[in-house]
Amino acid sequence: MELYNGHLPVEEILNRWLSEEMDSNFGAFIPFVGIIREEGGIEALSFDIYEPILQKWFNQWQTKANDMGAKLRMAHSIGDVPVHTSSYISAVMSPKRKVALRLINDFVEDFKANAPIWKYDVIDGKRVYAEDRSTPMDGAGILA
Amino acid sequence: MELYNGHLPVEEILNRWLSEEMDSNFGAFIPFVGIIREEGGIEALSFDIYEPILQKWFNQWQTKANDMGAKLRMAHSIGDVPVHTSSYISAVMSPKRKVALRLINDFVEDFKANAPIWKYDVIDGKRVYAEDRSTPMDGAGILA
Amino acid sequence: MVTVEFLGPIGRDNMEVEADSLEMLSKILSKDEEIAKWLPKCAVAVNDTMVSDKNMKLKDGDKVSILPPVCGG
Amino acid sequence: MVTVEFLGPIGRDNMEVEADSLEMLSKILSKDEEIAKWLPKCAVAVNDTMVSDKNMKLKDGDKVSILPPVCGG
Repeated sequence: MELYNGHLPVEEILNRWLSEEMDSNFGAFIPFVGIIREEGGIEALSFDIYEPILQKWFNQWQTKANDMGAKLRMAHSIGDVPVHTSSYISAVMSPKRKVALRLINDFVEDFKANAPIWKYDVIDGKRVYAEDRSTPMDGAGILA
Repeated sequence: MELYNGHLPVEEILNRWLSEEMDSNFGAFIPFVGIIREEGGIEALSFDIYEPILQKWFNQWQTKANDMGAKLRMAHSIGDVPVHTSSYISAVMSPKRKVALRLINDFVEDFKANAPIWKYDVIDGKRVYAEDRSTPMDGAGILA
Repeated sequence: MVTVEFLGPIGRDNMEVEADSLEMLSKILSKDEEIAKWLPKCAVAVNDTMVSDKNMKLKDGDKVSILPPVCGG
Repeated sequence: MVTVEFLGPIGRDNMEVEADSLEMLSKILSKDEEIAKWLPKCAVAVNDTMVSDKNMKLKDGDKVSILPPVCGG
């Protein structure tokens, strides 16, 4: 798992991941690249990350993937990420394509629902919590 | 759609596709990289392609993707492709992740079932049709 | 006269055949023992368009492609 | 004494609280009007491990993290 301040160096990351895995006898390599869309007048998105829990969440997923003979990688930005650059890359690798095709979907969806990362719109330099697009984590409301 | 003699220049292809699409306001970019696995004593796989029908098949998929606000790209090798190199890359791009996540699965599965491409194992320099791993196309048996 | 081409691993040269429908073509090709073995698992295209209607008529100059089981990727 | 930290957008400083269970902590936090609004949509971790058992006991030195709705990617 790799965290970066600011937008991700997408090409460097993908090329490195690929070159490190070409000889691992994986038949399928599926990256997911998240790109900041220009909408709602934002100039960037900004992210807070709570790393200790994110690392645990990722390690659990890596164990699950390894049990299926697959492997996961992930990179995310901290702080401001301008539109048309990337804040998030994950990738799955497996010997056969079906595991990888199912895993990339499940991994990205659970990431969206349970990774401890908070998103803000950056408008005129001001950070605005994107609550309308945020999802209560599993177990939310326990102290209500 | 891009066809290459021999293995694919994966990094060059992915970097070009990415740089061409970063400003298209797609929020999700999902490539699928197929890598030749070392198994069954093969030194390479080899491919025959019937381009006219492959192009039609791809164009139909591109239309379907465009109707969903998404876009597809694909590259494939012709001839011999050594183990641990790549013979196939496809990618889907869409504004939101869910369309791309569904599309990459459907596109790759239909590619496997209906793209007019024939695979051969290369063992001691000899091409052996991989019939056990090949799938009759939709409509097979019409002349039986 | 239609041209029949055998794609991928079949390994047979093109054939010129007098046939005015897929049905007639099927009868002719089935007489060739080796080709007959391929037909149950092969799809067919006419002038580079996949076809699925058995009763399809053929006209002079048409090209019929025989496509064995595929495996891209 | 447990330490309560408010993550992401809540924007409140850490609090030291006398509480020996999540239930007791809930009562204390609910008295703060602003925090009370966040609680229904926040998940909770104790010492960096997500928890889901309301009756969980707390001991001195525990760290309780309050996690608002998330949106990675």
